[in-house]
Amino acid sequence: MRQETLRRFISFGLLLLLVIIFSATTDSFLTWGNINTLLRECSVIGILAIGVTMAIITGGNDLSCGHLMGTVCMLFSFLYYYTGMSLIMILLISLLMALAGGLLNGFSVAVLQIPDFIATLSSQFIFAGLTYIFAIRNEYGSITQTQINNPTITALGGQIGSSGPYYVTIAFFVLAAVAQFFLKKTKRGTYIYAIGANRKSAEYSGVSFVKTKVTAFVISGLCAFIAAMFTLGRLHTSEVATGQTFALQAISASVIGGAAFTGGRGDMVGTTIGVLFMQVLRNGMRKYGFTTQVVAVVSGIVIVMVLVFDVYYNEFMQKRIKRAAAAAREKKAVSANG
Amino acid sequence: MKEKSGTNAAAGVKKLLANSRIIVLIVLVAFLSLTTKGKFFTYGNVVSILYSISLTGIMICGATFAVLLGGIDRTVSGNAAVCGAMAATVVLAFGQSNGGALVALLAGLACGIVSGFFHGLVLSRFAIPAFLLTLATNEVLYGIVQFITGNQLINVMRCDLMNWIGESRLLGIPIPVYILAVCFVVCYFVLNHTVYGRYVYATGGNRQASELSGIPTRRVIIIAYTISGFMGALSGFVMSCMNKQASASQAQGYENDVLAAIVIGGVSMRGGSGSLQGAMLGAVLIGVITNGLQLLGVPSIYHNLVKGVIIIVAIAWDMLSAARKSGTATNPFAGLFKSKKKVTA
Amino acid sequence: MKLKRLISVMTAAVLAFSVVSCGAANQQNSGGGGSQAPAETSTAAPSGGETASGGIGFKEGGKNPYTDPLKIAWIPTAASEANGTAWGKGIAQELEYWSNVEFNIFDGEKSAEKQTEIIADLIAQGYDGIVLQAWNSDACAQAVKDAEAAGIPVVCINIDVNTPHAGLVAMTDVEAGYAIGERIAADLGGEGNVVIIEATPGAARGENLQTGFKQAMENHPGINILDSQTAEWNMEKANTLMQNYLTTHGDQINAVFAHNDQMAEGAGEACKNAGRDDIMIWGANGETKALEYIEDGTITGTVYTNCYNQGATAARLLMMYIGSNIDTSSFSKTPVIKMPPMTVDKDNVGSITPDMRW
Amino acid sequence: MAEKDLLFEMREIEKIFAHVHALDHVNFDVRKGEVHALLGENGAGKSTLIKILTGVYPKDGGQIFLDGREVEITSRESAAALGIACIFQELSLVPTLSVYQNVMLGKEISKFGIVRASAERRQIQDLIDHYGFPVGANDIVETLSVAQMQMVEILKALATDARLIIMDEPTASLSSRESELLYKIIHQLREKGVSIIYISHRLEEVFNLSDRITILRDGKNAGVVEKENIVPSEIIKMMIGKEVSEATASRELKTSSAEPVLTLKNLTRLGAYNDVSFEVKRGEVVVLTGLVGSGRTEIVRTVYGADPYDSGEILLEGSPYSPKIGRSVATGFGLIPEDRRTQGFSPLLSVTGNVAVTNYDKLSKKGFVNRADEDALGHRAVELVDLRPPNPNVQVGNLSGGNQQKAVLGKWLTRDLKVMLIDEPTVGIDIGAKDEIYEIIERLSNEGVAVLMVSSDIAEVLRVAHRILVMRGGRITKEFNSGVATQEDILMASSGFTGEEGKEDAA
Repeated sequence: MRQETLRRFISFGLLLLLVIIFSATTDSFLTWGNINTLLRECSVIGILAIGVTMAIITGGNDLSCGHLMGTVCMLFSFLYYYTGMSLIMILLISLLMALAGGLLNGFSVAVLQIPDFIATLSSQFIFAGLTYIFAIRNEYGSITQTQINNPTITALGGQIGSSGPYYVTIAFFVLAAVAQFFLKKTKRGTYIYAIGANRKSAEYSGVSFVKTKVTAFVISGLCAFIAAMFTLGRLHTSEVATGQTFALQAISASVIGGAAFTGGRGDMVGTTIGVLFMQVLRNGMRKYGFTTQVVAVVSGIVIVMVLVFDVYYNEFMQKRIKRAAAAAREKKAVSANG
Repeated sequence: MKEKSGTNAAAGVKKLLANSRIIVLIVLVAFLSLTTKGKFFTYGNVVSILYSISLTGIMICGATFAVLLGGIDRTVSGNAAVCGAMAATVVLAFGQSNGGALVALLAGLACGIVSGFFHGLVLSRFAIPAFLLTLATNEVLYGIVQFITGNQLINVMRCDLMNWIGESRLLGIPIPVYILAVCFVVCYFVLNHTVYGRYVYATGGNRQASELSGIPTRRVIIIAYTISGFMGALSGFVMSCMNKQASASQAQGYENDVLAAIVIGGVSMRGGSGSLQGAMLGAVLIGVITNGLQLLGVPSIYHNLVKGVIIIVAIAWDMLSAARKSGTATNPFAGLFKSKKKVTA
Repeated sequence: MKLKRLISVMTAAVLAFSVVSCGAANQQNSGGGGSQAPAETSTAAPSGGETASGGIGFKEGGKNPYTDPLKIAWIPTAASEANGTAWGKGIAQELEYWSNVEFNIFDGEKSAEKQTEIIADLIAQGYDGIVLQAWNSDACAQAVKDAEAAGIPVVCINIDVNTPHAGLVAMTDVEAGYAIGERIAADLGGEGNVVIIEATPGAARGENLQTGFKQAMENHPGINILDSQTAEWNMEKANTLMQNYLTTHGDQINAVFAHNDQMAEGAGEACKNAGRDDIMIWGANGETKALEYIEDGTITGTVYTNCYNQGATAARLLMMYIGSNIDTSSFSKTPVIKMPPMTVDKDNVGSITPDMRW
Repeated sequence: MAEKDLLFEMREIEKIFAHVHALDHVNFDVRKGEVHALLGENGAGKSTLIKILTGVYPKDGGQIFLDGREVEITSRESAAALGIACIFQELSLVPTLSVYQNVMLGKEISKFGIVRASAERRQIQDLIDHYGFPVGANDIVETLSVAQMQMVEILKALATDARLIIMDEPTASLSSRESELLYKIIHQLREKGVSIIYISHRLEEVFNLSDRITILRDGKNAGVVEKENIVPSEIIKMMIGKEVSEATASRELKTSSAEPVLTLKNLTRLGAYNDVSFEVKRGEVVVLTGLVGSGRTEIVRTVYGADPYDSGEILLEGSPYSPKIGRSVATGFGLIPEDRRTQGFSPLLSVTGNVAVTNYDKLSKKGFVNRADEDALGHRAVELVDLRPPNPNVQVGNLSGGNQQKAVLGKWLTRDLKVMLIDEPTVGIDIGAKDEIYEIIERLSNEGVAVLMVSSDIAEVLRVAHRILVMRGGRITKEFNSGVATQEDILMASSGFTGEEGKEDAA
């Protein structure tokens, strides 16, 4: 069985196990209302995770996508509040900001050859700084917020009918499907795997490291823009701390879903499973009314157990395959000499 | 690992200057000394910078071991919080006596050692990304802190020893700075002058080859994370002394400052290269930037922006100069603009 | 015992509607650019919502708070913050009087998205009441509106949300800032320099304190704000920042205003080390340690609030709504109960008895 | 030299690395449909020249001509556009992608960016069937053996119907059977008019394959020889500038009378080796030879404690010994691993560092390191292995292949060893360095160390062994312990011929 499908089988199995446990022990988990809310909650992080997974597959990382999302939200509010621009213009400028953020990361990683970790750590500071600068202030200079009650934006936070799936959930799954197609079926997608798995060999075959890295980070910027719009749809405003913890959650989800920091591994199906896993865990824990400390300890331990089990199961399967192949070879040799 | 093969001081200084971070530091210091009309470069201000980085510095002494082995320890903050809370509870139980404080310190450090040992055990046996494991266990540690403190502030106002550590000064220099200096010297010695230090660099560079040349790589990794846990705990104890208080949200966010300093200090994330003095230099650089911005009265909202830009400039300069020196620097823009035109016939 | 409880609930309700804005902040906080600062004083009775019987009675088909099992949730901005825990204790103490209440705390993790997520989940789980310390008045507004629409009354503590809902029990940020500003101006005789140690930029409490303080400064042109930078709610960072302020401004500094007690204590330590005991240092919140620092003179004063009372009041208000037929979702304005900001300094710190300290 | 049939010409090429002249006015040309070998010791500039031709490094001087016209090669794309394909020594495949994806990397068949996978798969499968490669178009590369990966590398070159294919050490890890297949392919390519630049340390291969040989030494031209007047010893002299004797037959084999140091009794491990028993005596060099995958490396790793075994017994100096990797070094074992780059040394440590790390049992006092002792040991190791340039402070990762192997040897020579385990010591190492390594091995055995060596380089086996054991399919099938063994004897034994002509029983 290919290592990839094996890995995805494991993470899907663990997700299912978690759902079964929660459904069995509390009756308020497996209701459509709860599932619908659960899907809505994880979709924003899911959209960010799509971009982050791209960066991770190229053998890098993107610690700044959460902060970039915050900056885009704040810029939108800033333009919406202070300037009389039309919605289209504001959306365009916000999109350009997001892509510029992705380009900054791409440029410092690919052209300035700064390791991904340092580059996105530094751009994290830069985006946080920009968010403070775009913040709306009252005449005393204190940061305050304003409601954005523009119909199109507020509609983004809505759902189909009164209890149908939320638009953000639909957007997440559609984007994941598009990204999966991009990774597996297009040239640029293969290059992202190639650069991640073995940069030198990819470059020798004419794959441009610069262009591939820039593509991955610009996609991450685009995801940050889309996530920002849905966040605005949800909260109808933006505040300075928006999204600052999202990058770590997106990275955890991608890695649990099978992406590897060494590069060349991972895909959108795995990442989606990872995002759902984290959210089911968080949502489920809330059903028991544990104290906050129990929630923190138990969810941390569950993630550690998943990581250990995942690696252990892989090793076990790898050994079994090697031993089976060796046994086959041995049988062939014996039969030949016999 | 810096090879000291008897190159004389001049060559050493030359090598030092080649490191772009030193140059950025010198430029910053010069600029700040001028613009703050000499207030920057005073004894008091330098001491205040060292004081401001003493807590992260102690954590860096521990976390650098983990990064040199190609891992990361994000639980420095969790260990600090647990140790601070445990120490405060224990010292209160002993009626805030000095003896009680010592027992408290030992109890706190024990927590750090146990936590570090656990991480070493798991990370040396399973190929889990350390970034993710320590991210999850940091959550667990902060959950444990909430158990210990019950989410309340534990005030320790009357313990002389802890107050002495927290607020008094020797020759004008606060005690935490001495503690940082001692930690740095000890860890520097361990990394550069002991067998274990050499094993850390060997295992970080190539674990399989080190295993085959008889190095107990598993034990090396376990000890590294135990040291990191110990240092995180020690920093937590010093923090509680400074604040005369332990809280459930103590030291939150410090793991990012520690990681930033180590990475900016030139310690490679893949392990095997970089030095403790480099990591400490990273911390000093960030300390100087923050201090300078505060002295200049730059509004807080611009601090992040300036810090981000300076870091990118320093690292880019370092990377490009290294590539140019080794003759492999092809024109980076070649890949970007694919020349459509046929090759010049 | 139940009857006595009902009466006390009723009195609290009456108190809520005839709230008297105490303290000096009476003028309308206009706030430029349409930002509604939360501290509107409102004496309007809840318009609409009167049932046919014209009086306040039990909701038909609604839960009887004394017999039916109830689920109440408390969502602080961060479970690990001391004031959050104190409010939580206050609510818990109050709810002990009701035998059938299941009371759970959910960690807001300092994020509006997280609190919005929790509230949506509580609606799905069918909670009966929510007490919320909003991380951000606008970002949590939509979630509170959804909860109210689902028939769940939401009482906010300290930070209001910009949508009409069941009620707000405020610790008065703007008034507290204003009170400290006035007090510093008075002690300095209208002339002198102040440095400010800010909270993490964007944190609602910090921004409101700053607004209030600057409002007070408008009445005293002689007071000059030398510098205002952040120490991110953190004592050791405030210590370093204060040292830098001393380095830059030296003896020009006459007073320090920090957005919370821990930062004020950090500034106090820095001044003690620099041998500057002439500087007045003011914090906010009124934590136990700050009170002890006031007693031994390291910091000058703070604004104390009895968090336990505040929590209890919020719980009491919530329980009243749950039983009554008042449809809180139809309020046009949020009723506000103001916990009077008690300026505490060396003289009156003794009046805060140990059981009131948190 | 007739201008017209020249495909490629490089004139006065220069390249400077950190002010060291890697290439100094080098001339090199390739005719159409010609197999042109490029010979020279490691560090002579061979791979640097190739990297300039393939646009990996920019050249600092000189010109390159294609079909007589001057061309600039600035990047991989421009090289590929000119029809230059290259197979590098260290395998350059993408492990997580499939064979057809690897081969078509950079030249996908696609419409609007969407790859037509089925078309590519068919095209590659046809190519595989045409040349008879033992690989499937859909296999994932990381599941293939090293030999199969090498085949995919060649497939990549073929797929671009390149006009010039550069092969850098293609047969380093191929078995003789697989090498034969490669030679057949090279001949087919030559008929189709494709030119080939061939780089290999297996001189006999180069001599009978190439039409012309260019020799480089220390970055300068050292001569061009046509096929007719190839004289092996002459060419070697041009390569290293000094005399070397090329053994075609072994020395007088003998079973030494000394007491056995290492004894293996019916050692068995499922899938690796079966019922293996032999002894290695003090001061004796026993060589295990045979085809790739006959279980030799597994035996050495088991004795060193790196891999477990299922049954059988191991005795050290007569008493039972259960190998544990942690204690092997302490009990006097040394290991030169099969894959030098990933298992041999810590690349970021200097020579002194690597040597010290293995000798801390006698170097350190109570855990503390004495920098002076370390340097002394480093210098001694450099002298023992005659490292050139003799500077122990260079990071081993930056040394040439031969020097890296010497550094690994240096780790062990500074210890007093009981048993020295050596696994393919001279893969990818030039003639000069190989000779010095053999001398070191001889010095070790004269000092009384028991040497157990694995090698598939027949000349090397003859040159060094006191006793030769041939293995096939995990079993020892033949032992030469007396008289003189010739290259044919060993070749026949290792490929399963039992003396009668033409009958080859299954491997």
